[in-house]
Amino acid sequence: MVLRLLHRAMVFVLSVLAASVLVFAFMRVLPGDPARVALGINASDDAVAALREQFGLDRPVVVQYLDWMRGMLTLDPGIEFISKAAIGPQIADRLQVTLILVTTSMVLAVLVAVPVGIWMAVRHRHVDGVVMSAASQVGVAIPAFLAGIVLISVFAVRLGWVPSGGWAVPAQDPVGFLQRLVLPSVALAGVQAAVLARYVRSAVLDVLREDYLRTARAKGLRPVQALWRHGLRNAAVPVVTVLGLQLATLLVGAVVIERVFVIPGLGSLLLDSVAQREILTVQTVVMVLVVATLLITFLVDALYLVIDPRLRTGSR
Amino acid sequence: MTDTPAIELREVCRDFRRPRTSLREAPPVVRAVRDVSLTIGRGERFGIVGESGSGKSTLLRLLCGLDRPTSGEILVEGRSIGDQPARRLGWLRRRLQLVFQDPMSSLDPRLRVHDIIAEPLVSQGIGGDHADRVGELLEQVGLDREAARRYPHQFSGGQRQRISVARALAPDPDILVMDEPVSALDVSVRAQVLNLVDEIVDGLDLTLVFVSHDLSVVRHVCDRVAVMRAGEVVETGETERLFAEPRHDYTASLVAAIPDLHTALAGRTAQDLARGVGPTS
Amino acid sequence: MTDAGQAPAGGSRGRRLNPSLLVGGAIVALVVGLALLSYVWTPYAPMRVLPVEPYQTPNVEHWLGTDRLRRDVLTQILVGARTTLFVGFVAVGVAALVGVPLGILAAMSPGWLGQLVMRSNDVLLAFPALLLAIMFAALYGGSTRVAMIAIGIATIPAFARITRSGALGVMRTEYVVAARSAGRSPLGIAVRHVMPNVAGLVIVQASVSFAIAILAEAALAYLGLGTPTGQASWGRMLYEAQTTLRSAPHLALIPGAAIALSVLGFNLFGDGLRDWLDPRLEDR
Amino acid sequence: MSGAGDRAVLAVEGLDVGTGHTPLLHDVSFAIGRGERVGLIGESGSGKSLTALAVMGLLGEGLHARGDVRLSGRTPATRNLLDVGEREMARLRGDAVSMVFQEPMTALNPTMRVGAQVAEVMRIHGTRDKAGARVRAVELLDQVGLPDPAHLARSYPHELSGGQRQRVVLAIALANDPALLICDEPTTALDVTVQATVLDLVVRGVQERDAAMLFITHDLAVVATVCERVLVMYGGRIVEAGPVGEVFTDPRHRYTQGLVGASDLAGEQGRRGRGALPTIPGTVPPAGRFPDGCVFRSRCGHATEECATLPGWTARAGAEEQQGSVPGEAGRAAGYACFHPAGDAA
Amino acid sequence: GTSGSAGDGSEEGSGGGGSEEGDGDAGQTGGSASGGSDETVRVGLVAEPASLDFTTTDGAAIPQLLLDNVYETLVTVDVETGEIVPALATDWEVSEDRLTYTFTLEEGVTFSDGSEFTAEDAAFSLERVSSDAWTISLAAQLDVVESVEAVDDTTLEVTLAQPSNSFLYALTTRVGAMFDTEGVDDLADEAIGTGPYTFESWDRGSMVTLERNPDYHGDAPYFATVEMRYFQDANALNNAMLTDAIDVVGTVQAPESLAEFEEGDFQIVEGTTNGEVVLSMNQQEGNPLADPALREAVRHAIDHQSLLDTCWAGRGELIGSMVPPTDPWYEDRTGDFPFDPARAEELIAEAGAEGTELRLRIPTLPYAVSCGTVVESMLEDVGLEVTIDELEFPAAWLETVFTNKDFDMSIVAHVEPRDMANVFGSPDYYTTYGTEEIQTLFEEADTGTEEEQVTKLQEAAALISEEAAADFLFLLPNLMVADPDITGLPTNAIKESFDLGDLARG
Ligand SMILES: Nc1ncnc2c1ncn2[C@@H]1O[C@H](COP(=O)(O)OP(=O)(O)OP(=O)(O)O)[C@@H](O)[C@H]1O
Ligand SMILES: Nc1ncnc2c1ncn2[C@@H]1O[C@H](COP(=O)(O)OP(=O)(O)OP(=O)(O)O)[C@@H](O)[C@H]1O
Ligand SMILES: [Mg+2]
Ligand SMILES: [Mg+2]
Repeated sequence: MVLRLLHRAMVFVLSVLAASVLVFAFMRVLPGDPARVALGINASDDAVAALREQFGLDRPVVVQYLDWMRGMLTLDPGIEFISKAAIGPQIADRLQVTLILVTTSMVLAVLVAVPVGIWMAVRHRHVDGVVMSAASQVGVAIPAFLAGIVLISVFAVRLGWVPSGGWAVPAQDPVGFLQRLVLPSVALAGVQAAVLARYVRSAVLDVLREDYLRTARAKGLRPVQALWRHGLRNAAVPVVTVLGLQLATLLVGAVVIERVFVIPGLGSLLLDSVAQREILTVQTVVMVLVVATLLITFLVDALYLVIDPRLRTGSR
Repeated sequence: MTDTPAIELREVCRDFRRPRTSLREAPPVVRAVRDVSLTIGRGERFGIVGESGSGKSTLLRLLCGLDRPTSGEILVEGRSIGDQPARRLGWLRRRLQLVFQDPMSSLDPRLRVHDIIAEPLVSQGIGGDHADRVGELLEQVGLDREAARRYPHQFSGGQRQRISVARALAPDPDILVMDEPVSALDVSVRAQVLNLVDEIVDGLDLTLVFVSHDLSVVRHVCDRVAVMRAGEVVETGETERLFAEPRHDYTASLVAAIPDLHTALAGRTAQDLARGVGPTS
Repeated sequence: MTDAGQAPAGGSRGRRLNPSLLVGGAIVALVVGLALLSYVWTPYAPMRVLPVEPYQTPNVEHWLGTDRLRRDVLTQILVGARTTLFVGFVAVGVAALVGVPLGILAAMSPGWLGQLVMRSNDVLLAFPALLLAIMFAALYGGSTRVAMIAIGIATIPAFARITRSGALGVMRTEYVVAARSAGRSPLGIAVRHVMPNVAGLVIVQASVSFAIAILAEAALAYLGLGTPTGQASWGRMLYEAQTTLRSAPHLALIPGAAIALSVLGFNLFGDGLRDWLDPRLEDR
Repeated sequence: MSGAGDRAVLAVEGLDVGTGHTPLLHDVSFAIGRGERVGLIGESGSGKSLTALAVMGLLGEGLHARGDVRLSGRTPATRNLLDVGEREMARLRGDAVSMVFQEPMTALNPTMRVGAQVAEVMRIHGTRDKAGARVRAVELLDQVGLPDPAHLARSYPHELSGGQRQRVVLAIALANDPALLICDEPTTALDVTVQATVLDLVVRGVQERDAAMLFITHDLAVVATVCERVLVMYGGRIVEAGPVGEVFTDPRHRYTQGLVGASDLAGEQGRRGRGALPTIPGTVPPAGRFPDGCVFRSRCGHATEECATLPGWTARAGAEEQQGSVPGEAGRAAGYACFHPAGDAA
Repeated sequence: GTSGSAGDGSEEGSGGGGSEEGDGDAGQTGGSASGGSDETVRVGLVAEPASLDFTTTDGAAIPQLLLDNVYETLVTVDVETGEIVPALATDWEVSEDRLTYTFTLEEGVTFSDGSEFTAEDAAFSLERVSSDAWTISLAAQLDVVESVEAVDDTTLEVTLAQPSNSFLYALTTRVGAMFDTEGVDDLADEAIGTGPYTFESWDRGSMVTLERNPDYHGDAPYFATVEMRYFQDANALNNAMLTDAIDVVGTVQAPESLAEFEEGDFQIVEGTTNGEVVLSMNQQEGNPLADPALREAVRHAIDHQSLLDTCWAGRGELIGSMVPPTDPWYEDRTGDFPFDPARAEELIAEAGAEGTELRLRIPTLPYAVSCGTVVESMLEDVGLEVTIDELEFPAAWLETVFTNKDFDMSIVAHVEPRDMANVFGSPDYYTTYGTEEIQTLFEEADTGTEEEQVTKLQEAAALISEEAAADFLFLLPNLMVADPDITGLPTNAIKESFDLGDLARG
């Protein structure tokens, strides 16, 4: 088990390295010179060249890469070209916002999706199960941003219950924070819950067909008890996989909702930095997102070991 | 040349490496086949029995050139197959053919019976009128020529096993290797397939290598038997001799554990089976 | 003893069509039909600014009304179906063309090569469509092509994974061993046996990916990274309708419904197909 | 009902099972007395498992059972189990009646330690407290011949071999000393030597508890070894029943005759000469495609027009004498349903 | 505020008519003179600045935020009349040869860090523009300055290399911003100026907060705090206004949404700007639009009124050339190329250019996207083939269109004031016009007398229009939405700044 974890950890580190090279290389081929963008329309080539030098863009690519990696490792990726703002704290701030949003909606989604999914599976031959299943299919089909726009239109603009967007720091303005969290979380969670519920349903349906569930019933457990005691843990593996994937995609995917609700999250930082050609910020944000995703994959893998003892031994 | 054995194994070993379980220890090795030496004569009906995991299938894969021995030498009709790349084993494919256990999974569900049976011919570039050959083979295994146009799922287990046999016979092999060909079949169908095997081996003068964990079946089909345990051949001998007076303890316990209709009716109980009390006692 | 005796009854051909498949298929057919129709007939020239009033609600002349720029909405929906399908096809095509061979390669090469393929696949998995699209859009500007390719690349891992697991199953079957012993080359096995037998899985994945691609395209259009102006796209229409959401809600609702409906259609179709192809569901 | 009825642990009368469109079991009737071991044989798809599941009340969704199933032992056989609610049925399962399934590899929950899985069945029925159940679980594992049971109880199923797992399943089934044990091909997936031990354990387990047993298999030799009486099933019907010795040495139904012939590889005098084995032509039709009348007539060499009507149950000659041990519906204990029985035709 | 003091003695430097407008101005801002509340006003805008340093970072967002609010200039523009009026300089004199400008600076002005504003600082600020410290291209506007001298604490003398009419005007823009000699170390994050507001904080990604400058030399602004809140798109901005999350929409980016505000309890302010929406045409050798006939056809093909109605909800003004009505040399040129599709088709036929494919490469900006669609439609109506590419603004658009000139047509609004010479004065500029004739005209306009400036620029504008150097779609309106009780909104956005000094509630 330890060995397997070690192995996964090694894969994680290698993946991060590979991803970092990819990201870095990609950023170097971006057209749109950050120096040119900073200097504007009429800048002379000399001025641009001078600024490139100041930004360190004229150094050999390998040096730039190593420098960046060192910056990443020391959690100080440097300062932005144009705004001169330190990148690290900026990302930390934005990441915090995105994480709050994403985890809140994931928690919401799980709270809704798991019971609903189980219900749909258990009652898959009954009218209520079928109706719920159809509803979840429709839920999956609705773009999150459309949901967001409609929510704003109804609950913020028409009813005026909550603000239409923005963000508040929880420590300073807890009420405002919660008010602003509600709609975006619901918009994100709604769609995620629909997707997740479908996976829960199919995982539970799979488990319901397993022999050991029949054994459990032969022991004298009623169907729901059997599912509860023997089924759910086994259904958890595929669900956790999906959850991990969802969480990972949501880190970036939240950008759409961040846009709709004017939330200063990591995704909007990425979009803004791309627009400004703040290469260093872009590649660092991308890297943070990628590392987070890989980390989630790694954690999900570790979680498997907890859930499923079969995976703990060397063989699969 | 006629006295070269059909198959000869010389101290054949096959190890599988398992994933590491600890950093300090070397990765564990499963010795699926160890030091097996066997000679199977031409026209012989040779059985291999052994419990699950004893290495029977691994041994067969080695025989058929589908896998490489870790050490040792395998000769088929006097030619070594151990050191040749898979591409150069065309001659082996022509001489030796395989029939598998599972009638559901041994035929590609997406291919028509014709394509399945013609596959060895096509793959080995054997010319001639395939359609005709396939029809001939189908008749040989007791199926309709019409069957060529259908898909495997349209046949029952026994019929599918016949199709497998037809495929094996397509390149006109000298050696037929069967891995548990009847263990997935119902008794009534099993009898049909066993009769077919009998008929074909006799009719075409084939060498038969027959693997099974069901000793009664091996006893019915084979002249000579090798008993495997944990990758080793513990005993080889004439079938009747081996059943009547097993020399190795393991063989004895294996034989004793076989439930048998007649001895059971004569009063042999489950306890007797488990204790290895033979039919005679 | 297995269910060998049941074989004649089984097989995918004899299976009953399920409602998901029928409803999904109908919706997919409708969308495809609309897209095809738009090649031969649209009520007005596509994307043309007309000398009519803007913001018309559905009426006799303009069945779905007109938008802010005085364009006919129905025309845009029809032509937009084309874009939607095109994005889906290319994205799914790219993903399948790369992902399926990769998955098969990974399944058929047990050693380091297979490992490498799957690990690279996992790295790719860390770049969701949106992230790739943002990166590509920075490179080439937002366009339908960027959206398609980004979505396509991001979908590769899904195909590689599903193909690999399917191909691993196929590789374990005895008919593959039989083919090897019949003398088939690995490439021959891949083409003749593995591909046809994972095709079902791939088609199901394609249908589901198609739905995801439609949603991704809409999201990209919303961020201004997708289909540019001048081309009809449902995502784009939705995006443009936002500022008049309350004064002319139909401009948002119509493309929104079109997106949701086709996503629903492809999802249902994929689900239905999965059930239809899954023999386990047959006897229960 | 005769007085012997009290001795019947399980009495099944006129059991029909089917889906909405397809009938799968027809008029299945049999009874098993206390301490009696009854085999149920037949080819794949003949309805053996359905019979067992119907008795357990574990038929899959979409299957309906009609008829009369009564279980006595601990509880008096006053109620038809098919009418009993799920809650009450659950109380019986694992307690008064328990079951061992075919696939040891999948019958255990992979994420739960085996000791806990054994203990659970006692906790469910409240036969032991928590600690007691744990101790008893180890005892049971010991009883089914597992080495180092205390340690083994802490293993997960995947750490055990197939034979060991099947013993764990058996331990679960025997934990609450059931009045009836149903085994559905418990040894089909096992090696001969392991099969021998498991069969021995099964027989000992039921003998010690004086429990009734329904043993499903397709292996005639196993039935002959384990059971006293045998039911032969084909096409969802019981076509022949009787004491093992009689049925196998002197089969009456043409199907039984074919089955015995085809499975007798060794012949009476050891290895058969290389003559052809007797076979049953054709294959078992899929569910719902069996012919009317005698279900076997589509494969029977002796079938006549008469066979298009349902053959009645003919009691075997001398069945009355054996009636003593066999409770319930007289006549069904030993007999056959065939117009042209073997023996008569000769 | 700056324009509040405009009425006092500004006659010296600018043309006549200033006082009349100045009165109106003063009257309008009367509310703010009442001296300050502790209220906060929240202004919603769309483009967040990338940095606080407009000396090294281009873009309109920074001066919009800081100029006139935090940094002040010596002179400024009256937004009503377009005239130059005093700011930090109470007075200025121009020498006979029009080479020497002597500014008299206001006394008792302090920077927000407490140090005093003197001619020293002014000289420092202006000299700095010509140094390496300023890297943006606009710094070239002061290339004409030969020397700057602080005569005494309140007198500054600037000497030009040659007479320049645009010099004084340039001083009203960001290049004229007055910095503290000690306050330029960290311009990206810190802004030290003399304006009515001081820079307080910047919450990146959402807002910048300005606080009232307690030591402001002019009338204290009404609002104690100004929050400039930035939104990524028009819709979010509108929603914020509708839900009262902001008090003012600084610039309405989607005029079609005004309908929503007209129904509610809001005031809508409509003024004018310097933003000419230019349909540029690449007339470099080898490009289809190098043919003047085709360019003329394009101009004839466009129905400007209909275009304005469709893509900008009819808000804005039609202009036929590169001059907004607030510039002194404005002439109505909308009649130069009337909408005449028949004539356009004729011209195309004559040029043999039927079905010519034109790449319309537009930036991802709301007006450009809307207009692009309409222009495409109109040009296709007369038989041209137009394909639209949307290029991400600024980076991709700058690279492709601006730097590489890889386009046939583009649409962008030029919002800098008095930028005709800038935009059409060089063949290297992306407009690819800049004929020698026009260059001479611009030269003469800048060095000549003020009257000459007006006539020469009128000639230039006419020439640009007649040669169809580009098409001028319309002049962007300055659209604002605000709570009904907000006063002092800068109706016309003809300066680089968004002047907050006069904002008040009540
Ligand atoms: N590819 C492989 N990798 C690792 N171990 C293997 C591999 N193939 C077989 N083994 C191991 O080798 C041993 C022998 O396996 P083999 O399949 O030959 O047994 P068998 O006698 O055919 O069993 P069965 O009766 O179940 O078919 C087993 O322990 C198995 O786990
Ligand atoms: N839920 C179901 N719906 C429809 N048909 C079913 C269902 N369950 C079982 N059957 C059919 O009923 C018939 C009898 O099934 P059953 O499982 O009892 O056979 P069996 O005798 O146990 O066979 P085996 O030896 O293969 O276990 C089969 O043809 C099977 O296909
Ligand atoms: Mg069964
Ligand atoms: Mg301008």
